[in-house]
Amino acid sequence: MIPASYFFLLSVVLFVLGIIAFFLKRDLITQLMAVEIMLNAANLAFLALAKSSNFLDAQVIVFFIITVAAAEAAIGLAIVMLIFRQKKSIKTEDMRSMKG
Amino acid sequence: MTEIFWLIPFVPAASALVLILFGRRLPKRYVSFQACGAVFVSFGLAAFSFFGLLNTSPEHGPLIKTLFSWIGVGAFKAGFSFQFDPLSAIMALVVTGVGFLIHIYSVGYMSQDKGYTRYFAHLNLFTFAMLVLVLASNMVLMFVGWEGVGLCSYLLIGFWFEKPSAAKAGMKAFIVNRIGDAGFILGILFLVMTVGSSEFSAIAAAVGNGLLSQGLATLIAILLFIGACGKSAQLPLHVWLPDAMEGPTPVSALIHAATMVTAGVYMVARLNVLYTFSGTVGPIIALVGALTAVFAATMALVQNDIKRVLAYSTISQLGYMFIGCGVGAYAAGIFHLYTHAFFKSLLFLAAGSVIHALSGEQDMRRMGGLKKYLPWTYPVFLVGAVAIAGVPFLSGFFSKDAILTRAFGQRQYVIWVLGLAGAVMTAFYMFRLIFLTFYGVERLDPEAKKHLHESPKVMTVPLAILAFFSITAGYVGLPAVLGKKADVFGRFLEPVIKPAAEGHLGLGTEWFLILISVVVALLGIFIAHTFYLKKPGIPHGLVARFPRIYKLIYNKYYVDEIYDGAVINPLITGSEWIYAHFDLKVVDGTVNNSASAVGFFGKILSYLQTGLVKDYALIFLLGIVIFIGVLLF
Amino acid sequence: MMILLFFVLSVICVGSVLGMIISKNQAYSALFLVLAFSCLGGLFGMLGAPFMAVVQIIIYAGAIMVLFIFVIMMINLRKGISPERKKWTLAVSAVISVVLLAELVFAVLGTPPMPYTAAFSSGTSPTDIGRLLFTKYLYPFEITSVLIIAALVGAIVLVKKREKE
Amino acid sequence: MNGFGALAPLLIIVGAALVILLLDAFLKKDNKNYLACLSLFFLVVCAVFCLRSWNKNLSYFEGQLRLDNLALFLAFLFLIAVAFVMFIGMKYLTLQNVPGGEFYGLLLLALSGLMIMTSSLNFIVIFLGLEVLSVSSYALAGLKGKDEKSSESAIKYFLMGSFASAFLIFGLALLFGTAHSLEISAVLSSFRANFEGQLLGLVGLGLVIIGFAFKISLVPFHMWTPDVYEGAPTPVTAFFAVGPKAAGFAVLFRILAPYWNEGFKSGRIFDVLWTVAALTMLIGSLIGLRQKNIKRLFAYSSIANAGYMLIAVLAGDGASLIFFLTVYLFMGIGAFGSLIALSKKDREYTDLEDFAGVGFKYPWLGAIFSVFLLSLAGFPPTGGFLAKFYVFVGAVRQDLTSLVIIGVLTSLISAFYYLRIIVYMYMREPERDVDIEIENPALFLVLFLCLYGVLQLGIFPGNVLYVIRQAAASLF
Repeated sequence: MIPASYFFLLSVVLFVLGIIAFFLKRDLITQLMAVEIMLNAANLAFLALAKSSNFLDAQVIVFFIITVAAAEAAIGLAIVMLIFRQKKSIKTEDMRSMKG
Repeated sequence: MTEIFWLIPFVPAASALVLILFGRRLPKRYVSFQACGAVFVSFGLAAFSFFGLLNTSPEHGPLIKTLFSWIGVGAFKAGFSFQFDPLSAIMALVVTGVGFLIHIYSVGYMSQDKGYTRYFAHLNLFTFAMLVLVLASNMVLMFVGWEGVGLCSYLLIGFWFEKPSAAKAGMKAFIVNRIGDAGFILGILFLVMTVGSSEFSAIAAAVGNGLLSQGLATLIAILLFIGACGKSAQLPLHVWLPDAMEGPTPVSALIHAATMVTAGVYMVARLNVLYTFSGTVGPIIALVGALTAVFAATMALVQNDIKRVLAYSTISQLGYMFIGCGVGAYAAGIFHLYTHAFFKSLLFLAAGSVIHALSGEQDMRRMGGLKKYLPWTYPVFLVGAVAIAGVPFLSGFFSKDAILTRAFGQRQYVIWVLGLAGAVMTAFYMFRLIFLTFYGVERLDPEAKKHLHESPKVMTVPLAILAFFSITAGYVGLPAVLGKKADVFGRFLEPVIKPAAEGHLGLGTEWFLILISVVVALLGIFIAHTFYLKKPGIPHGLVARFPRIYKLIYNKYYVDEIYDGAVINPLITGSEWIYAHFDLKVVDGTVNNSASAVGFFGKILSYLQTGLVKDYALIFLLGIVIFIGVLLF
Repeated sequence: MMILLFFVLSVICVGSVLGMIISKNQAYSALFLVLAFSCLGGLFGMLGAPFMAVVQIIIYAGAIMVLFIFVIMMINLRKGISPERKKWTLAVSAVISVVLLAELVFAVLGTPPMPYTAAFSSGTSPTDIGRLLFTKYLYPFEITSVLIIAALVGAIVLVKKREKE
Repeated sequence: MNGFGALAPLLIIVGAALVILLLDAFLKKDNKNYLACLSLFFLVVCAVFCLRSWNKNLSYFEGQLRLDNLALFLAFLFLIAVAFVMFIGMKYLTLQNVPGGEFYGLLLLALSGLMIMTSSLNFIVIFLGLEVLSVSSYALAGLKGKDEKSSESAIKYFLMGSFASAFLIFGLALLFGTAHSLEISAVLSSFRANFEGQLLGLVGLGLVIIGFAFKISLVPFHMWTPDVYEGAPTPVTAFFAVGPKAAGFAVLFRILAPYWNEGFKSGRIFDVLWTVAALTMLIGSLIGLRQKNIKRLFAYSSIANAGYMLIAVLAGDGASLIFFLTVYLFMGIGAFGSLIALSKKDREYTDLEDFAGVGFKYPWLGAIFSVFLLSLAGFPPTGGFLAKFYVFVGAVRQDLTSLVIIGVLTSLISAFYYLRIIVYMYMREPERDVDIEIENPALFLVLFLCLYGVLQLGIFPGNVLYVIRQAAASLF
């Protein structure tokens, strides 16, 4: 049996990789993907940490989180489409008409 | 019927509301009628309640009218309640009385201004706020008025917003007052925390039964005094008042001379129990007051703008009031506040009349010889000047003398000497002003001379009334040498301000002090006379016709020259130096710099707001890392 | 044996995330991500949650990532977008991320393993999950329906072309 | 277990949202005002249900839905807020080309999210409510079709929001791992039982707090606020300023107040939040000084106000927190409503310069707006003064004196920028040609109601305070 902490460590690594991806990428879509990675890492953390106790509850919660991720992806992609239609660009650094 | 006093503030409030909302549609005559009428009604109510108060015995305690209970946090409660006792009665009478005259005067002064209605709306609003301040029965409600008068003052300083200097002055007044207000609100918070109430009666009770430790009392007293410094323009928070002269002159008279700036003095006197109890704060106040009195007087010596002279003079006189509070002569301080309200508003209004006559000229170097053109303004101005200079038998003499005598009696000799020095200078700069303005050579702008005219009746009549009170107002508070019962004013205030133990001064000493005061006042006038009136005229006229006599006089003047060189010139140069290097650079600079420093931080911080989501996320992440780091280590 | 599988899956997972980061083409990124999520599904299975594994692969790899690919196709950028070049942002974000990693690892190491208590509901079959979903977690489940409505309405209103345009 | 009654308010709102969306889709009327009236009807019905549940402590779903007095009072506030926002938006929608049906529908969905968040003590429910709120908010922010700023604000809000959500979920995972439950009470008791081994749980709690700190824009998680506030349609901005903020603070308070009571008041979380409060007040008031765009300025103002509210949370002073939120509702919507009044077809006037001389051109608008500004600046006797006063008094009692000093100073700084608007309105000649469509009865009705609220709460707060105390007492 593999210790649950391995899974947790993996989830931490994935989470941080997701953060790094968020900063490294310059287009909205892949930044959105980066956030998805973070959410997935969190899911893994949920399951890993609850392995020894109420694992079933954790699964249900992960189920909810996947739903949330789907909803966020839908709305996020819609906004990206909107932006693209207006600016013909999805680079993050083009979104800076408001500042200060 | 005795409780009708709570209506006093609301009459001007209603008037202000009507003027703000419907003002544009109202005819000008009606606006003036309503604005002045409202204040007059208030005055009538105040007078009515005042006489009611005279007829009730002091044992009844103050009249308190709670309109409704306002704030309740746990055990702490503050009602929306007004209090009418001798102190607030005097303040209310001064505010409404002087305020009414100034309203009337404004009808003439502002008649050509396009912001006429706006002006009266603000003036009414100010009267309301000021009345709330003086009638409030607890600190929180007092703070309501306190902020209200500040707001109105700020708006009225910037009344002529076309002038950038006016807008800037408004800002400055605002910033400096905010510093004071911070102290004030913190003081209230501490009071609420320790006493559990902010009612004046409860504060007095807390001091009485030892609920308040002396250390805390001192802290609260100092915090509140910071607030008073801001509002009453004491060192080093005085910088806003001279600039506040950018507002219309009647506003300067009402807000920046007679009423609002005295709020700090009123507050200290109102909390006299607390201040007496704290012990150590008194001398601090006296010292600040004395330094301010002298410092501002030196500033007044070298100003050329007629209103700025009066502004510095106001600061200086406020210093005297604080000396009074600081040495425990709260009644004397209030007495000076009361007389000062008459003569200083008289001076301001008369100065306004001069400015009005000269089509807006404020520089005394372009005045002179106006005596014959302004047959009404000149005499009343003179009365005001004599009163403030401390010439016997006029109001200013009695009140200033009461304060200085008390300072001497408390063995605060340093304070006393500083006060005397201020008094000399007061007489000097006032008469310098008189001589430069009304006597001597005409240095008028030819254009202004064409339009030169005496002000209309609506302006001169209020001046005459104020002049009358400047002469007579002092007779309610005669010095103790004239008999124990002479000080009607002080005895009237006794329910609020417990008189300190009877003066230790013998009759002789007291007469001596009075004599010194008189000498000092006359000395100041004499110096100004020789300096600004006699000397310039002599060389030209006399030299040609009476060479020998001239020689004689010249010799006499030789003495004068020594005197000048040794005393007066250094004083003037010194004042100029202080004005240029300390007042303008250090104090003013500090205020400006702190404002720009705040702005600078804002600028730096707003650079972080780059508009890039990634940068936002970076700062977000940084926050998380620090947060978690602190949790872990 | 199991441990080997774990390492293989996690290496593929991390590797494909890195691939997603490195690739300039968004479509490749998306495909990398599909791979990563599928591996995660495998890991869920290894943890003893077969239902979650299936859900992960169907919903994430299947539905959500397909949505991404649709959008990528619609936008259809000719040229890929290279990664961030601003050194400052890169350096700072890298340092902070590493610090965060260190902190989380430190927190894990500093926490003793949780004592096992048998009092919790057990079972891993889809039936158990279903039962739990409609009893204890009925309320959250209902809320997700509201959430999906909101997302639906929001997405439609943002993307649909107005008549007036 | 009083069953269905507890669910009724929520059902009504969600049902209303569906009805509105369907009606809009099928009737295709050009004038959408009937939708606002219909929504108002539902809101009133919901309010009646809330009123009837007062003091009954209804709960459902094994306590996952709990209509205690706090939840009811907040629900009531949200209902008022949403009704106000709908009415100030009515004309704005046609003037600025915002799709009406979706605006009302999404607003109602967001409202349901707020109510879900505040009526539960279970993290997973709270989180889902937050997501319902967030998802509808993202869409609302981008609702102003052709305006690039609007969609930019949507994407910024979305990116930052989902980034923050990821941390929140990760935090929940950590909490769940240590406490084996996501009931707030269970989480807190796990801290009590086993504080030594709680590093992971502590980090989890920290991340969860950060997730909510994002929503209520505490520094340094506030960066999105000005941009989103500036770009979003103004009625939506008004909603953002009051709704999510109130809900976020309520949740934070539900977590932290028991936590302080457990004796963690000297703990690290307290210290960090202390600093956060100070920074929030400072940043909000300092950067606000430089703003020329009023919507941005109000964004910074709302950041600064979040700082004051956080003081109340730190002091564990529920009553003054709720009072502050209540007052903030009226003055916030009032202020944004006044901004909305200053607009015409396809044009909004939001620059400071545009306000020059407005006070004379539109005396009523000017006067009302001034009252809201004075209230925001904390001038007595408006509600804004009392709100701050209560918070400060409560905090001084809890030995948070230095925080109070910072609060007093920053509120003095921020008063400067509020007053500057008044100065522009009354002390400047108009420099630009600002002609607005002043004919807007719905908006002015709301403005008067807000004015009434601000003055009522400032002068006669007694009754409301009484109710608020009951609400705050239901926490423990």
